[in-house]
Amino acid sequence: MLLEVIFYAFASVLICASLGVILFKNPVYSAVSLILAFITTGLLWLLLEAEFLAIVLVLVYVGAVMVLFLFVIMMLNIHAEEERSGFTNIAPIAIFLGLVVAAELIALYWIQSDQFSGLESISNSALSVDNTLLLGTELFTKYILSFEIAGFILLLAIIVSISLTLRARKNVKKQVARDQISADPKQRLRMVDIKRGLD
Amino acid sequence: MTFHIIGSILPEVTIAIAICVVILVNSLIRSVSAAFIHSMILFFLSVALFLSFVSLEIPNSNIFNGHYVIDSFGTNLKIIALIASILVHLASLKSKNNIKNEIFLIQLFATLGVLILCSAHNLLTVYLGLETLTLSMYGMVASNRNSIEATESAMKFFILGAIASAIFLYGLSIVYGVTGTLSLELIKESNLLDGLEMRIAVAFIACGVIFKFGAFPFHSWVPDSYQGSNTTAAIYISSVPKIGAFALISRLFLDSLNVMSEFWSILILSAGLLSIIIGNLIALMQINLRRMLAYSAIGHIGFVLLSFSIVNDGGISASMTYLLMYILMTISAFALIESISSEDHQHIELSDLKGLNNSHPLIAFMLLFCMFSMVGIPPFIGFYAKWIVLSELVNNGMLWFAIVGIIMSVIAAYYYLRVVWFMYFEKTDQPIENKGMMNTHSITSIFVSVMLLLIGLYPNPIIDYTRIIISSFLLID
Amino acid sequence: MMLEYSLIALLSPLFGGIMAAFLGKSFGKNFVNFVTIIGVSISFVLSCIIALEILESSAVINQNIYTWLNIGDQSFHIGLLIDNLTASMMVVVTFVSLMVHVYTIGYMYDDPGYHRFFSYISLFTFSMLSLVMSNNFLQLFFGWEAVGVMSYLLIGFWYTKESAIKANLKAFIVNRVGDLSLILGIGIIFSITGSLDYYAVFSNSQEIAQTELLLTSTLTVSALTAACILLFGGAMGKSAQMPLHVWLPDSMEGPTPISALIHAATMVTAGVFLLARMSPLFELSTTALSFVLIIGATTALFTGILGLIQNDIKRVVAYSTLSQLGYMVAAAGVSAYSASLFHLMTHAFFKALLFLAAGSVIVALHHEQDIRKMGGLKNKLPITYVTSLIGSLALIGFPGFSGFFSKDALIEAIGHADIIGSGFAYASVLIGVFITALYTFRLFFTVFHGALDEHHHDVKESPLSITLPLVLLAIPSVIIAWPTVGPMVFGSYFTTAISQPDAYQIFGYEFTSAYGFLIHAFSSPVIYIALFGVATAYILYIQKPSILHDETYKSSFIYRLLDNKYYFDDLYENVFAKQARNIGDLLWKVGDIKTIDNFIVNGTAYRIGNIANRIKGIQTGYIYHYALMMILGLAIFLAWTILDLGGAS
Amino acid sequence: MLTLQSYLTLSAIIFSIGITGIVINRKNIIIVMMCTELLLISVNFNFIAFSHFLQDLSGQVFVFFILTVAAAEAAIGLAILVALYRNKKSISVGELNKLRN
Amino acid sequence: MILDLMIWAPIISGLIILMIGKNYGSLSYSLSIFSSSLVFVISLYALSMYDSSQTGIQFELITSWIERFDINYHLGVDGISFPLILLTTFITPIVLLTSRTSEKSNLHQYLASFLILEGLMIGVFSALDAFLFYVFWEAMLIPMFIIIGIWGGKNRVYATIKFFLYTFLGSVFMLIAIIYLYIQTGSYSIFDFYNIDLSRTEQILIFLAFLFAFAVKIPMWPVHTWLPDAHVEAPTGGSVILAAILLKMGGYGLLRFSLPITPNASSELSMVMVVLSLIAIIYIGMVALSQTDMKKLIAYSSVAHMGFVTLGTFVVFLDHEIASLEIMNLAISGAMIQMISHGLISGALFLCIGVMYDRVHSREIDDYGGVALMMPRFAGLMVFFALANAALPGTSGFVGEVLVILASLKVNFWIALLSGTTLVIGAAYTLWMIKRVIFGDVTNEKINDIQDVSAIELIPLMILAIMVLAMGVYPEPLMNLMYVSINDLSKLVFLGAGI
Repeated sequence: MLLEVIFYAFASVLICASLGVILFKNPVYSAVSLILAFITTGLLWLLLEAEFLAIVLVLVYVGAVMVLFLFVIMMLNIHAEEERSGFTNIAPIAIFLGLVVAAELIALYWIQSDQFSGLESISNSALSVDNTLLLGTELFTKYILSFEIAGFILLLAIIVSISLTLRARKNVKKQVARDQISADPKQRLRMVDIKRGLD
Repeated sequence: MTFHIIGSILPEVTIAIAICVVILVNSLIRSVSAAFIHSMILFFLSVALFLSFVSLEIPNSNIFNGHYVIDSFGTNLKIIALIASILVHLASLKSKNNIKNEIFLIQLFATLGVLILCSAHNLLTVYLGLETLTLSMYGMVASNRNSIEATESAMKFFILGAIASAIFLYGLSIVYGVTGTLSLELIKESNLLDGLEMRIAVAFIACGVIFKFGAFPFHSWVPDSYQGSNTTAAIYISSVPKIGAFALISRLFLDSLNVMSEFWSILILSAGLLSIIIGNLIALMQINLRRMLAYSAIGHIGFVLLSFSIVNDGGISASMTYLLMYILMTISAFALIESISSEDHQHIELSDLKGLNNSHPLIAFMLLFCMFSMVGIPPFIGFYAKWIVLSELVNNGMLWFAIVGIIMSVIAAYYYLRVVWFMYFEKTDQPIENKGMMNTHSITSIFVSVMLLLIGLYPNPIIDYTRIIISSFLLID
Repeated sequence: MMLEYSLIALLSPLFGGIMAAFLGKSFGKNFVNFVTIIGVSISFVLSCIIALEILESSAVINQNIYTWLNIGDQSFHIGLLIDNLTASMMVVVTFVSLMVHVYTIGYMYDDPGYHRFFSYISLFTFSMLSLVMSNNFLQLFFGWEAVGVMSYLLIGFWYTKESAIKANLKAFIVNRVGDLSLILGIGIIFSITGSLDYYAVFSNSQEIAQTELLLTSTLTVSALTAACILLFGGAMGKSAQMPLHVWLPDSMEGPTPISALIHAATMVTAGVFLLARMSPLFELSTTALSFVLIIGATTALFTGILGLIQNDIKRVVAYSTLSQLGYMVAAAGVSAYSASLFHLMTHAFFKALLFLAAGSVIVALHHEQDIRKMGGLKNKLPITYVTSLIGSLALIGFPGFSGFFSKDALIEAIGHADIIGSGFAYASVLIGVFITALYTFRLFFTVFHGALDEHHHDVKESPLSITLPLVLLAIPSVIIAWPTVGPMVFGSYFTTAISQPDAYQIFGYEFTSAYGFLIHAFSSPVIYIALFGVATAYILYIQKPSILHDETYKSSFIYRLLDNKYYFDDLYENVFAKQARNIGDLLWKVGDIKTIDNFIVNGTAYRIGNIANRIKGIQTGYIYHYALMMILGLAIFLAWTILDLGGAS
Repeated sequence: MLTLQSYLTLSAIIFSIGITGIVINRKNIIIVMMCTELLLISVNFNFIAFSHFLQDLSGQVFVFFILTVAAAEAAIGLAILVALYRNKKSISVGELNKLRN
Repeated sequence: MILDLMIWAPIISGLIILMIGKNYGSLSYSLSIFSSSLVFVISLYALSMYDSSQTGIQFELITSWIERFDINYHLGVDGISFPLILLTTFITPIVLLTSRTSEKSNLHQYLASFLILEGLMIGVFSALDAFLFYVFWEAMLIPMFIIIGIWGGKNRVYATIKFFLYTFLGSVFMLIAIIYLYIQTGSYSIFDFYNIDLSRTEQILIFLAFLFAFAVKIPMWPVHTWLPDAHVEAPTGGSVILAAILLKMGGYGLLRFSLPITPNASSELSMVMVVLSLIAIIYIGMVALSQTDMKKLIAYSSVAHMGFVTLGTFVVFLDHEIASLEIMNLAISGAMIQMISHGLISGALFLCIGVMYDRVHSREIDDYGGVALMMPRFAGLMVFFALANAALPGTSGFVGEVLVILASLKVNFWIALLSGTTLVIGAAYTLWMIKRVIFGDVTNEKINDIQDVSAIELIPLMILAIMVLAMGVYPEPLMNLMYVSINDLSKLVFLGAGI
């Protein structure tokens, strides 16, 4: 019963937070809503005994990704654009379609489903005993290939991000270590004979 | 055992090594010439191609706990993908437009993604391969980062891609929920298929797959990204990723979810048919050459999907034949366009082609080949592609789809002919400057275009090849 | 030997014509004269030899030269049939042609198209010979059209003259209407007998007669009647029978020699020849014969009347030709083919004579053709005057002249006939005799008598090359009938070639000799009618010309009707020709351009473009539209999942 | 009673909100990108719920990778966004329409 | 082998000219003349080898091409295709010979297009594999598209695209039909198609699919409207090839495909075909009357004349009780001869118009008048061809039409009558044009200083004139070449249609 209360409470918060993401005019508020949504999600995941992922979600998403989002929002000074915001002319259709998709999915899950119904939440499941260990073991044995591929994906992300955003500003003074090291005194210093003046 | 595993994935490993080497060389050696990087990439691609040929000998096996499968189907697709990559690379060697080498690096990532997709045998691997490909495509499209068009199209592509990937994942999650496994092998053997839940899953997955192909109604990214990106990226995204998508659809739908073919074939069919209609109709109205080619690509992909929805070895191999021939044509078209475009003239409008016959007769002639091939006029390969698809459609009682397809291809002829019209029939005061020199790039483009004719005169190899691949794939699994 | 002779007779004018056409310009006039006249002379001499030979041995040559086309069992040949009919036609044709060749030397002396003209008339001679010498329908049609073409080219000889090229187009097209009929007639015969050779067809004529031709699923006609009427349709075109006569007067736009050769003596009589040739068929169908008779008689009368008011010297003669052709056709209509052919022969001589005489007058007056500007030329042009008089007398059938015998014989024949329409025909031809005399002598008196026009004081008699043919033609115009009327009309001369009732039994039972015929004629009204006509002409044009200057006469309905030639030209030009073009224009502009091209073809393209234009609107560039499209796709896929459920499970 | 369906329903709702959010607002792209994160949450929710009810760990592994990839994706997306902003000085959805037919 | 040579020699020499010809205009001109004449000589050699008394295919050549679908590179000729090949090899050198008289940019491309086109056309006529046939059939569109588009008149782009799309749309249905037949028989060989049993609906649909392709090509009313445009805009050589050979492919297709494969449908739909043919003959004839553009007039006259081909092909089926092998032979012979003859005559007329166009730069009839005064030799030839066009006996134009009329007369009097009206209408429009162009007085100053034809213009016209005359005076050799095959075809069709 308690679990149910928790579930419905957090579920409501999650839904509200999600709506907040899409409805707030100010992107900063949206981002904060999203953070709220992530935290709520993490909590709900705890109910499902995915402790490691719940933590990861909060740490990685709230701690890194959302900070990145906010950082970008701040950097680009986006809220100046606020007066342009508002709903698109197709918003009613979109909302209708969103409702349709939701209705279709829910209807399918509840009315027609025979595979998903009747499954109740399992307490004390095996997964929760040492979730992190289990996950780690899986990851480095069975899923080693995926792990490697994910590594490449991250590498790709690095390269793409850098190549898109890195730029050498012209009027900024910067230190180039390589140039400093490779500096040759012979070329730097030129001995010149200066004739005495006032001759 | 370990060696066996590594031996089986040597092509992928080669590409991975190539990536690392290129990164290192690029960042460590200060004044590395672009030509060196190009040759290196080409070298690695060729090695990977060679290794793929070698790994054809390897018996079918599941490796990495069944996450990865080595079979002739996958290997052959890899070979095709690698050949296409090499061609793309050669075709974009003009490189004045690509000052930075990153795009070639990103292309290597994409190729890696395609290779993974060819062999992936687990939903997770499939997803990761797909994302490798998709993310690198975003990077490619955006690589011309100082252009508004490029970044805008990349942004759109990114958003739509993210949505598509989420939809795809949603489908995968349901598959997982129903079957309790991520392994395609086990999914196939599961007896829970063709329930309602699986249908939802298939509907979601189909969206993702169709997005990857760039077919209607998930096509919107195609024209924008073709137009916005530079030609090097455009050549790539118009060709190699389609092989990945083909691998994806074959592995997921054809193989694992074969039981549900009756259901998904309808989805694929409707997307294909609508793509043919919508793509060709919109292409009629384009004046930007790249955008026109993009819509024409949507039309062509429509044929691929239409044929795929037949779901028997004839139909699938026809589909694959069409795909291969389409890739050849599109590489050729883009390469030719690239060879006449200069730095200050990236976006080729149709009117830029005026008087091409007088300034570049050979290029014009090859582009003529290419356009007639796309129309589907013999003896160019485009005709055999259309014909083989139509044959299969008629053979499977889908006469009306064949008729719709063929009528649309007649309509499509108009815009292809318009290219010829501008090249040959119009005169201009400001012809495109003829640099006169034959560089590697023009040689490649001409080579590909001549292939259009030669394969057209003797299309046997491709037809037989795809047939063998597909039959073996359908038989073994 | 005969066969070789015939071949040479046939081909020598062709050779001459080709030589003149290709080499004439470079080798000069003398060369042209030489080759063409030699060609025709050879032809004439050989024709005479053949005619004599046939007369003696009454042998018939029927020989295929080569197979034109062979489709399985169905063969089409080119061949020669030389019998009495052919031989006499050959003589007439080559003789007149020869005369015209000679005449042309003088007449066309300073024309820039000199060699072209000679080439044309030689080729025409060849065409005409191939027509008459044919042994099958197909070759007949060849010749038939070939003479049409030569006529076309010759009428339009002065091609810069608008009226000439208008006339030749008209002639060709009107003739084509007849030719269409002819080819259909031939086709019917072919479809029944499976052959086009005369003899093969004639021997199967009973079969044709018994076959019914389905016009609609219920309505049938006798194939024979249909075929005969259609064949006669061809003759109507070529022999200018009403209502296809309109081209002949206009054809006078051509040079006079060809009016004499083609439009008087030879080509226009091809229709009569055809009737005679087809007599074995026509004899089996009285319906067709009646049709022929009525058309012929109508033409004879009504075109003659038109001749009364014409003022162009050549047109008067042309209408006279029409009328005389009507006589011949009418005679054929009562099965009196021999009389018809006999008239054809005599008419060829005296009408050629009249035309050439008219040409002589025209040349003398420096190409003046209007008779109102002529008069009193009797003394200025003595030879022309005398020969014209001979020709005129022959034309009206003055006793003793050749025309008398032929005309009298055929009127006699018509008078004795009892098929449908014979009464009408008889009345027509009798009135026609009066009319003929009237217009002939109207012309004669107006041109040669009366006051000399002041402009023409310096006229001189034409040169020898013109007068010689006049004289040479005048001779047969007078005497040719005397020795020939007996064998040709009443005797058995034509019996091998023509299938007709024995003329002797029908109307010639009183015939004893030419002289006797002459005497006998005085007991019939024909001569008196003719003389009455001459007298009327004398009164109207010499004694009291003022009668015709009465205004009421000019404004009368009849005069207007005649002046407008019964409105046939108006009908054809303003109704048929104009409407055909209007309809063509309508079909083109409304049918082709508007409906098919603009509505269906370009319209489809336009509509596709329209649709495409609308559809391209979905690609707005706005990301939320794109996303919406994707979601829509997803929603539809999901909906399909639900909807398909019923079917699947 | 917390059944699987409850979780799935929640996830479906989030999913729908996410996709609706992408379409309805014409504010800046960054919100659209946040909406895609919502979509991923819902997918992850699905996986974890299934993983729990099936007592199978691979779902969680999958989620782990999704999180990784999503982070990479976010990085790339934001990089593109920055590049776009530099060129265009705007990231408004409504102004992103230079490329169209 | 000899057919191979005839197909590929011109194509290869065309490609060579294309590659090297840019800077060697006169060399490529001579080379093109040489190679096309060579092909003509080869075809004459083939003619001497051809045994016209033998039934079936000669010079047959089968090589496997696409094994999976049992497609063969199967060539061969019989009496129906061989004359058309001869026509092709005969007309092409003539066209190439005249191609230099008018100044052209990129002459080498022009010549190359024609040479390639020649090879493809011969390919169409000699292909015995339906797939191969289709390949040649479609490939032919490319050079023609280029020819009209580059060297055409003012409105060339519209005309050439219309031409292309029209014909392309027509032929795709044929492709579907061929595929369907393949699925039924498992072979692409045309002769295997002959032996197939099809239901009534199938036959009709296949017939219509083929018909659409061929009707556009012939062209039949109402899908003829591309032709006037294409003809008007095409350069002289293009018009000649179009009229002389391309249109014949439709007729050839009907004989090669429609009749033997779908005899029942042919017979069942013969009424439609006959009516369409009669419309072509009469309606189009009337339309031709009101043209003011010479090329358009001749183009419409082509449609009308080709009406005889379709009439001859189908008229025999109208009445099964009357139908006989003899009538069919007669009608088909007429259709075949009409095709050859029309090829010569309309080709010649287009050449004539080209000659005038080069001098006056106008195709409007009203701009002319009195050409005969300035160009007597030319005028003579033009009048001759015009008369031939009006089906004058003694010229080839007559033979085909009279045979068709005779055959239709055996079937139905009214059809013969209606088709016979062409004698009048055809004469009217052709000679009316002659009257206004060749005859009359000079009204346009430009006419005043034009020169008569030069030798290089005269020779092709003379050759054509001689051919037209020879075929008119003695068509038997040609008939002899065709008869056996026509008879075989008739028998086959009769057997199939159960008559």
